[in-house]
Formats: sequence, structure tokens, C-alpha cells
Amino acid sequence: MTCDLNHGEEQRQIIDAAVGMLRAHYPVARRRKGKPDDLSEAAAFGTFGLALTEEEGGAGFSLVEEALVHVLFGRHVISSGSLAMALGARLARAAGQGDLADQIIAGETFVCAGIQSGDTVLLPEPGEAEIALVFGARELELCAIDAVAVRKEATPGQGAAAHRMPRRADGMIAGSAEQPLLAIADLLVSAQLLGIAEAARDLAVTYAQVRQQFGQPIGGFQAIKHHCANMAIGAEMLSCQLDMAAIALRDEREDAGFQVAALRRLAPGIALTNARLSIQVHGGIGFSAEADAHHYLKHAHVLSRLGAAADILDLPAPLAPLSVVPERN
Amino acid sequence: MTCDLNHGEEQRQIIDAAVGMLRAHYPVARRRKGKPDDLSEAAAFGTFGLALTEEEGGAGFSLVEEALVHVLFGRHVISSGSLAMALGARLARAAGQGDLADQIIAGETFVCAGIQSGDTVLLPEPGEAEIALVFGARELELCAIDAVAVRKEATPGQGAAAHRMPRRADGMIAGSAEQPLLAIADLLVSAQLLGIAEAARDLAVTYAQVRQQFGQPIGGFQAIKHHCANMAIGAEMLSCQLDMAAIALRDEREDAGFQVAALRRLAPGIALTNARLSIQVHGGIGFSAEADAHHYLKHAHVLSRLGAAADILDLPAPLAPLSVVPERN
Amino acid sequence: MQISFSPQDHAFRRTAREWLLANVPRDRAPHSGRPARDFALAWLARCHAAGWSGISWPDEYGGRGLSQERLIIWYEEYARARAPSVLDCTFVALNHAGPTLIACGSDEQKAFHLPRILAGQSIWCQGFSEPGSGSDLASLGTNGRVEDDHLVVNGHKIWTSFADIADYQELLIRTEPGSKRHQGLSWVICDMKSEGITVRPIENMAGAVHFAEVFYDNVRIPLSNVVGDLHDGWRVAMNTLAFERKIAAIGLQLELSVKVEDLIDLASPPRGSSMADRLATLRAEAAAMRAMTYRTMLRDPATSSDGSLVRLCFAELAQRVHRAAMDILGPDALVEGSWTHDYLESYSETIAGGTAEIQRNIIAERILGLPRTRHP
Amino acid sequence: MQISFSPQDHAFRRTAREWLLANVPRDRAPHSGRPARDFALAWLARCHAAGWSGISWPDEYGGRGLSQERLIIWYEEYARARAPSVLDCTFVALNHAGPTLIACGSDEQKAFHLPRILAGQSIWCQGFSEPGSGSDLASLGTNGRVEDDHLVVNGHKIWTSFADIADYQELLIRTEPGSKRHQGLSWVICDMKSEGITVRPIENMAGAVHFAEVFYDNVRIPLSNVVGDLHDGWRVAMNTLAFERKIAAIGLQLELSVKVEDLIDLASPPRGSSMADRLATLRAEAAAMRAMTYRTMLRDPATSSDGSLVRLCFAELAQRVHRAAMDILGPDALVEGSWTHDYLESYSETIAGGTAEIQRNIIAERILGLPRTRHP
Repeated sequence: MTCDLNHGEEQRQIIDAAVGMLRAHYPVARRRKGKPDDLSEAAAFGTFGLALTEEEGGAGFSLVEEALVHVLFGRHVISSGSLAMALGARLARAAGQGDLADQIIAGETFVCAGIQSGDTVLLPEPGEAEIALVFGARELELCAIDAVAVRKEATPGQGAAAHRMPRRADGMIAGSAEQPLLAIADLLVSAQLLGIAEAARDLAVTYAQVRQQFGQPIGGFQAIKHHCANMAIGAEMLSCQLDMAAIALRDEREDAGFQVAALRRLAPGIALTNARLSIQVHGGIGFSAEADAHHYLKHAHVLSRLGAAADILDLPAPLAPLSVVPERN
Repeated sequence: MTCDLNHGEEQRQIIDAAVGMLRAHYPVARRRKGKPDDLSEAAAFGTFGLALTEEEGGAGFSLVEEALVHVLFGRHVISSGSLAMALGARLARAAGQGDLADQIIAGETFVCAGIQSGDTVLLPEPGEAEIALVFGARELELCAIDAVAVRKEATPGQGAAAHRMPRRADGMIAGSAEQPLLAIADLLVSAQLLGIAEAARDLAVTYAQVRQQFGQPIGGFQAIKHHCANMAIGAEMLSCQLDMAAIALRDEREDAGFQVAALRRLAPGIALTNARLSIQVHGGIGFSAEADAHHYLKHAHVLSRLGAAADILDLPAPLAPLSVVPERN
Repeated sequence: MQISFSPQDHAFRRTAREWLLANVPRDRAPHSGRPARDFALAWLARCHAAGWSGISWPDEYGGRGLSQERLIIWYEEYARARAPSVLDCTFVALNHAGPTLIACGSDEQKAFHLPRILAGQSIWCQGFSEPGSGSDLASLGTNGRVEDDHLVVNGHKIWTSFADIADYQELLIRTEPGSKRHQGLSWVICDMKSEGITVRPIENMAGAVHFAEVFYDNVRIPLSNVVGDLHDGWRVAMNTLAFERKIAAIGLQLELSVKVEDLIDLASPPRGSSMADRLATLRAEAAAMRAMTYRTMLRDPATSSDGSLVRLCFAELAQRVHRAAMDILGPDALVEGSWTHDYLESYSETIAGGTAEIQRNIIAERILGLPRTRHP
Repeated sequence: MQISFSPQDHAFRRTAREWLLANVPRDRAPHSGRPARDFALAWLARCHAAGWSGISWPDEYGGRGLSQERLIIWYEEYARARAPSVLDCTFVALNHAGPTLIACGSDEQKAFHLPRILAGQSIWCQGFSEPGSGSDLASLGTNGRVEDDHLVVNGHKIWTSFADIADYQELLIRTEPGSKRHQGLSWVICDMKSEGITVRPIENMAGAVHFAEVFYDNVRIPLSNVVGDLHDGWRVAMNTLAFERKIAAIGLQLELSVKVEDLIDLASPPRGSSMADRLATLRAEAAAMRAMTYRTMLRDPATSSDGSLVRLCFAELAQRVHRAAMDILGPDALVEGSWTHDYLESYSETIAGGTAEIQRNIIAERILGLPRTRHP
């Protein structure tokens, strides 16, 4: 794989550390148990304050490193609560609730993702959260979860139960329709979708190398090869665009909104396509609950519902995206 | 190929005769010369009165046989004037201009296809025609061609010149927005598009059987096989739906409009896809003007612009399309 | 070319429509296990009592011997009534095992099994695929050793639908030691209560348990349970597959075309919108798929590769339809519901019974005449 | 990860932008023949006069030796200015032949050819493919017999772009009698005015004459025209292909992203419409393709399979963009015009220089490590 060829040493270090943490605590196989993720270990790793300065209680990395870590989270099919916590901490701090932000970053308060659905809010992976970060149409809100008002919803297959709660203004803790925060939300959601696309590709490639039919590995058949090649192209497109968007946001370039909108437009389709192709390459076992391919698919559906990207047609395209020519003065 | 398995003896006879006429007078290779088609032989065959009764000067076949003949016309990339003449004769007769109808059927007066384009009418293949059948949004009009007002337009590649003329009411000979005639137009246009889809498939399959690369026919490679299989599926879908629509129209079934709309919706995409895949299977030679694959592509673009199908979502779907249960009485 | 119906056909349609309207269960069928068995057998028994079981089976075997035109009418009305999917746990018995017994079974085999199948008294499952023999069925290795008047079976099958609730299994095994590929196989009736059988259910990605692995440890099956000749099982099995690919498919295909209508009702997309465009195409494709279904059904003579085109068209259309449903449902697609469940189930359409890749090979090689891909 | 530009870079960009604004020809380049040659050489000569020819070539060979970052800036500005497509009849000389001579040529070869290429004084064409050796290049059979200090060449090349207007050809031939596959080939400079050469132009489906067949009948080429070692031509040729797949692609890829913008302006689709949806996706894909272009460009070290992903992404995106253009143009798509012409030309994107099928094999085998498809 070639996705990290342009990453520098500092990025390699945080990525290696995150890989170790995820392998130890969040192997993809854990998903088969249908239990909600406990995000304590992810919090202990410093995930949710990764891009905050050290004075703010963060680790002092940039959005670029944070995005790369969320790619790995996607690869491990980490609960969407991980996005809710990363964004919720920012939202709380921006709303002057520094204590809440600190608690989220420290993993003392859990936040889950919420999705507006008519008059209700759907919490696909509520876990132990007491607060939901609700992804609305062009706004984010932190809302307290009223345990009394919540009702359970079954999720398909082996998933843990989802919850649904009424949408009420009195539970609102903080809200934001600020462009930078929405862009960060789209960036991190897309990063996790990229992780899914990559992991689905890798799972399929590995299987195609070992699974034999007609006396040879199925990876020797051109149809399987081409499925895998298509997954590789999709993941590469998304990976490159993620880098572009993350750097643009970090550096506050004026094309940042455009780059993020392009990224967010492509991410769900590529993640879903790769998950689908990975199931297909696996054949019968891919359709069973015992292989992991379907977890990528289902999680891609959840993540695709988080946030609403700006319409890319509303934004000016940067014909020279890498640099704006400063006016002569 | 299995496209004609359900055709009866009478259908076989007219099809065999048409195949003979087309092979003799309209080999696809003629297209390389860039000359407009002379439709005299097609007229002499009785094509344009095929479904008229013998009293009307026709051959007494039904719309089903006429559609099957137009499939063959599509296979031979016959000028869109063939559609204009088949429909123009009907339109003239319906407008009480029996003499004009007879002249068209006899091949004494030529009609070409016209396409509304803003204030002008584009005649993609004007040939020797003095009259145009203009395919508008939900109406057909026979208009005299004013030789003075016409200007030439270059067509891409080896095509004969197109013409463009102003759209003026005073040249109108007859017009119709009658549903049956519009449905017949959509049926025959789709039949020709099916012919293109089939011919593009057959050309690719034949080439894949003989062209060698890496020491074997390229048809042995799974990627090429799958392209050909996809062409076969598309052509078969369209062929089946053509039968369904032609029978429904002939028998004046109440689902006829729906069946024709479904047909017309699918036909351009399938014809274009098959033409595209046929070029791809041919490789370099497919991209050259010397192979015939590109004629299918270009003609599919012309035909796709003729007529405007009803929106299939506006029509009730027949959940039991083969038969409506008559009310008990 | 002709499709027309007589007044008697119309009367038949009316009868079917009225009976279905009065009898189709309102509840959605359970997905798995004993509830699925009970539901399916009760529905089949109800059909049987009214003469709607085994509609395509010959009269002499207790069926209704309907003509192909009448079968089309029945399946149209069945789909229109949103009756339980034909692909339930009675499917193998009615569409595989029964027709195979009719074609190749002994008189005793027919006399015992066929009435039980029709009356909704026995569930059958299929034991063909093995872990190493999915797309490449002929490489199977589960074997039956002839001992006196029994076969002693050892081995391992997988993707056996409803093995956990089945009474009998149509089992394809290697009975001639040392035989290769298609030779030396036998098709036998296996009683699922036999000693030595272990069933391990496999949950699918939609959370339903249809599949299972079945392990055979010295399972004794009487030689009288061999269907057709000993060692001639491949021919018998191919017979079964031909049935699967034609008659049985109609019910599923018509069911899908009704689903497209339900989806359009659910979505009510604004004109000119992207979703309207997508649904219009799906509707047209569903119409064409129905037309293919009818042509395949009415084609004479049928060939074994005949159904590949419509089968693949159906499979991929089913996936597109259900993907559109996910987009239409929005956030509600994330919770359990019939569309979401069927969406996940639709992933099997391009895998089960021959992957889409294998189907495309078949189309290219058998229908189009392209050279066979060389396998070492 | 870092992309940033210095004040000097900005100055460079400003200079490039201003020069292009003042100098880009307003006319669209002719497609074929002498007019295409004259147009392209005049444009290259104009670039050369201002120091914009051979921008990636080392200083010592008359180039500008721009860094990769500067090349990106130049190509961005070049695309933004809608300057003539880089894929014209000077392409082979600037992006294949020249870089190959720089890497493998003798001092004499460099001294003679490189200045002529840069100044817009010579056109080169490529003689690699043969009628039986398209995707399978190593099977080529055109041969050169060593006779004293010459090669005597006989054979037949095809898909040679601009052979009808070229001065020189980079010719790959079999020079070791009886050699197989990649062995025994040589890369030679062939003067297109040599006796015994016959050029038969091939019109393409867009009506342009880029390609030709070239026939060699005892064509005598001095041994001093062999580039690299005799019989070592495969290595030299692979060098050429690597150049093609990286540097030269940037100009095309950025050109395409500008076309997407032009198409959105042309269409102005209503919000929520199907076409708006399609264009929004194309715009996002074009952005991602650009990002891939930059990553591929800035990657270190480059490998030969590196460019396959972006190359195929580009090729298929180019076709989707032009297909959308046909739908947007409506009836006007049927008459000659720049979109229609480019649409037809776009069909070559998945064929020329390795079909999409071969590219996918390369991605699967060299990047993903899947087993090689066995060729007999």
C-alpha cells in the first residue's frame, strides 16, 4: 500500500502508536459480539484532544495528524462516538464549557453521535453516553440524553441496539453552525470512511491471495483482480483528497471549504462500494456474519449519515488549489 | 444468439427477406464513405408501409413485424430518414394527405429526421429529403425543407454533412401530438437502438474470438468476457422489452404506454453502452475510423435525440401486465 | 409473437386474486429457526388445502399441472398480493427436491416424499457446496462408502440453507472412490435426524440464520435413498439446477417488480430530481426484467444457460433497488426494518447459486461462444 | 505532510500566468497533418524563445530544470490559461524521446537532437506497437539485421502517432535473431526520410489523423543511432514509459480539471436536478484526481506502477466528463464542435498506452500483490 508515502516522521510516530493501541484494544473481530464500543482506551490515547494545544490539554498535533488517526479508527470500525467526542470537545470549548471539554477529552464523559430524523434524533451507537452530538443540516448540537425519553431500536444483523429520542430544545448544551467546525466534522467523518474503504480493500486482497477455487488463488482471476483494482483506485482517490483537504484546513487556505466538500461528496460512495466489493470477493463467507466484511458496510452506512456537506457546486473551484497568488503590492 | 426464439414463421419470413435486402444494399461498411443513405431500396422493400393494410397500399403486417425490421435497420446503421419515412407516411395519412403518404411509402418523396434545437431544426442526415419529420417535445411535425434557408453543419468524424434550418410555422405540412403515433415513434426509435446494441455486441464477440494477444484469443480473458456478457444482458433486456411494448401497442393493451416508456427510457443507454464496450473490446482498431464500432456509437447518439418519451413515473405500472382482468359483468 | 389470454385464463386469475386477498398472512414471515419453519409450513398447508401447492407439479404427483401461462398468472397475482416470499424454507422441497424426485426418483421415493412436501409436512435442505467447492462444485469431496445396502457418509457441507430446521437433505457426494470432477458422484436423500449429523447454523450479515454447515461422521444412508443411478449424481444435480434457474425464479422476479412500485410510492420524489431519475430507470429496468422473465419462461426449448441473462439482470437490479431504498429511507435505514433487512439480504443475490462472475463466464462461453477460460 | 510555496514560487507563478495570458494562441489547434505540425512547432518555438520549452529537462541540456513544485505551478497555470493541449505532435519529442536521450543517449545523439526538439524544429513519433503486439508489446517482430555499421530494418509498426508529419522516430525493434520477449530488442533513432519507409495514416473515429501504420522495407539505420546498448532496448523503452506515465500526465490531468469547470459553466444546472448531482460528483472526482496527481508527482521514490492508479482514474473520469458534455449539449452534440470532438477522442483514453484492462491487471499485480494471471 502506498497511502502514507508522503507522511513525515512525526506523522509516522503518531500513526504507529495509534495502530498499536487499536490492535490491542479494538480488533475488528470485537464487532462480532455486538457490544457497544468502550471508548475509554481511545480517550486514554489522547485521541480527542489530539489537535488541541498542550495548554488546552491537548497533544499539540495538527488536524492532519488527527485525520490520519481517524482513518485508522475507520479501519477498526470504531463507534461513531469517537467522532462525537472529537467534535463535542471542540464544540463545548467554543461554547465556553471548558470543563465539559476536558471531561470529554479525558474520557470521563462519553458523547455519542446523533442524527436528526424528523422530530426525533437517532443514536445509532449510544453506548454509555450521556450526551449526544447531533449532526443536523449544517449545524452541530450537543444535547443531553434524557434516559427516560429514550427508546430502543433494533439494528440490523449483529449490531448493538440503537436508541431514538425526541428532539427537544431544552436538552441543548451547546450548538454551532460555524463553518470551521462543520468542515472539521466533514473531514473526520470522511477520514473514517476512508479507513473503511482501505480496510475493505485489504481484507479482500488478503482473502483473494489465499482462497483457492479451480486449483488456484481466486486473486489470479481477472474479475477478482479488477474488483480489487477498483477498490484500490477508490481508496487512493479518497486518501489523496483527504490529505489535500486536511492540509488546506490546517493551513486555513481559502480553498479549504471546496476541498472538504469534494472529499465529503466522494467518501460515502467509495466506502460503500469498497465494502460491497469486499463482500463480493469473499463470496459466501463474505455474506455471513462471521467474516468482517459486512461490518465495514454497515458502519459506512452509519457514517454516511453524519453531517451534511456543503454543496460543492456552491463553492468556487480553486484552479490553482495549491497556492493562491498574493496580489502584488 | 437467442433474440428471435419466440418469433413465429411469418415473422421469420419478413425478417429473412429484410436481412437479404439489407446485406445486398446497406452493408455497414458503406458508412465509411461518408455518403448519405439512399433509402430507395428500403422503400422498394415496402418498409415504410409494412404495417399498413393492403388497401392502404401497405403490406399488411403488424407493428410487431415492423419493429423487428427496424431492429435490423439499426443493425445496419440505416439513416434516421428511415424512421422519418415510416412515421411521416402515417402522419400524412392521418392529416388527410393520402397522396403524400403514398409517395413516401413508394420512395418517391424522401423525408429526413429533424430535431428541435432552440429556434432551429437540426437535420442530422438530410440526404436528398425535401421534407423533414421534426421530433419535438411530445409532438411530431412534417415540415417542408426550404433549400434556401438551410445551412450546412459539419458532423464529427466521417459523417456526411448535417443541415440546420430555421424553425418556421409556414413550412408545416402536418403535425400530431396524438399518443399512438408518438408511441409508435418511440417504439421504432428504440427498435433501431436495439439493433445497434445487438450489432455492437456481435461485432465485439466476433473480434474477441479471433484477435490474439498473449498467445490466445482475447475472448479467453475474463475482462473481455465480462464486457461481452454485459453487452448481451443489455441487448437481451431491451429485446424482451421491445417485444412486450410492440405486442402491447399492436393489441392496444392499456399498459402499452407504460411498456413503450420503459423501452424508450432504457434504449439509448444500452445502445451507447454496448457501442462503447465494443470499441473498448476492439482496442486500438476500435478507435480508428476503419473499424465499424464507432458508427454504432455515433448513430446511437443521433437516434437518442429523436422523440421524447413520456415520463415513466407519470404512468400507472401494470402489476399484471400480460392481462387486465375484465370486470365481472 | 403472441401473448393472449382466454376467458378461462381471466377466470383463473380472478380466482387466484380473490383467494390470495382472503388468505395471504398479514404478518411478515420470521427470518430464522423454528418460527420460520412454522410460518412457512402453515402457509404451505393453507395453500395446499385450497389446491395452490405444487402448482407446477404434474397432476399425477398431487400437483396442479398448470401451464406456463397459468404459472405466470399465478406468480403475478402472488406478487401483487405481497404474499410471503417464495424463497422461504419450503423453497428447496418445492422447487428442487420435489421436481428432482419426479424426474429421477423411484416410485417408493416419490410415493413417500412428494405428498409430504406438498402438504407442508416436510422441509428439505440442499447439501451441495463445500468449503473448498463453492463456485467449483465439481471438486467436492464429501464421500459415501458403500457398505452392504448402505452408504456411509463422511465429510462437510456448507451454505446449506435451513439445515437446522430441515427434515431431509438433497445431498451430493462422491461415492466412487478416486473419481474426479463430475464423475462418481451420487445424489441421495439424507434424513436430517440420522445419527452422525451435526448442524452448525451460520448467521448471515442480515442477522438471519438461513445457512448452516453440516458435518457427517459415518452417517448411514440406505442405498435405496439414492436418486437416479449410483455414481450418476451430477446429471441428477444438473437437473435440479435447471429447475431452480427457471420456474422458481419467476416468483422472485415478479416480487422484485412489485417492490419497485412500493419504493416509488414510498419515495414520491419531486419531478426532475436525481431520485426521480433513478427511480424512473429502476422502474424501466424492472419492466424489462419482467419481459425477460416471460420470454425465458415461454421459450422453447429451454437450455440450461438460458436463464443466466435474466438471473444476473435480476440479481443486480435487486441490489440497485435496495440500495435506492437505503437512500430514500435516510437515517431510518440504520435501524431494523423490512427494507433494511432485505437490503442486507440482497448482497447474497450476486453470490448464492453461482457468483455474478461465474454467471458472466457462463453467458460469455455458453451463449456467446467465447473460448473457455483455461483452468490449470 | 506539507505543501507550501515560497515568495519566489509566487513570483514564478505570476510570471508564468502573465506570459501565458499574453502568448496563448486564441485559435484551437488543428487536429491533423501539416496544419497541426505548423501550429504546434510555432507554439513550441514561442515557448522556447521565452524559456518555457523543456521546463523539466536539466539545464545542461537546454532545459529549465524546474523542480517538481515549479512544474506543478507551471502546469496549473498552463491549464488555467487554456493553453494548447500538451498532447500534441510535440509530445513524444518533449516527453519521450528527449528524456530517453538524456538518460541513455550518446553525447553525439544529445548534441544533435536535444536542441532541435526544444526549439520546435523537429517532430518525433513513437514506433513501438505492432499489429499483433498491442497490449503484449514484448511480442514484437519488426527486426533489424546488423550489416556492417548499419541496421537493416524490416517490418511493420502501427498506432504511430504523427508518423505522417514526424522527422524522427523512436523505434523499438528485434535486433538479436531468434530472441524472445523482452530480450534482444534495440531502441533506435529512425530518420523518417529514410528510403524504404512507407507511412499509411489512419483516421481515428473523431476524424483526426494522429495515427499511422509504418512499413519498413530494408530501411538502413546507422548503428550510431542505437540509443543505449544494442539488444538492450527494452530497458531503454521502459525508461521512456515511466516518463510518460508521470511528468507528462500532469498537464493532461490539470487540463481535464479545467474542462470540468468549463462544463459546469456551460450547463448551469438547476439545483437538485439530476445533472447538478452528476456535475457535483464530477467536480469532486476531478478534485480528487488532482490530489492524486500531486501526490504521485511529489512521491519519492517513484516506482513504475506508481502512476497506474491516477492514470486510470484520469482516463475514466475524462470519459465521464465528456459523456456528460454530450448530454448537456443536447442536439448540438451531433455536430462538430470542440466538446464533440474531444468526446470522441476520449474513447482512446482507456485504450492507448495500455488498455484499462491491462492497467487494472498492473494495479492488482504490482501494487496489491495479487498473483499474476497465467499466460500460456
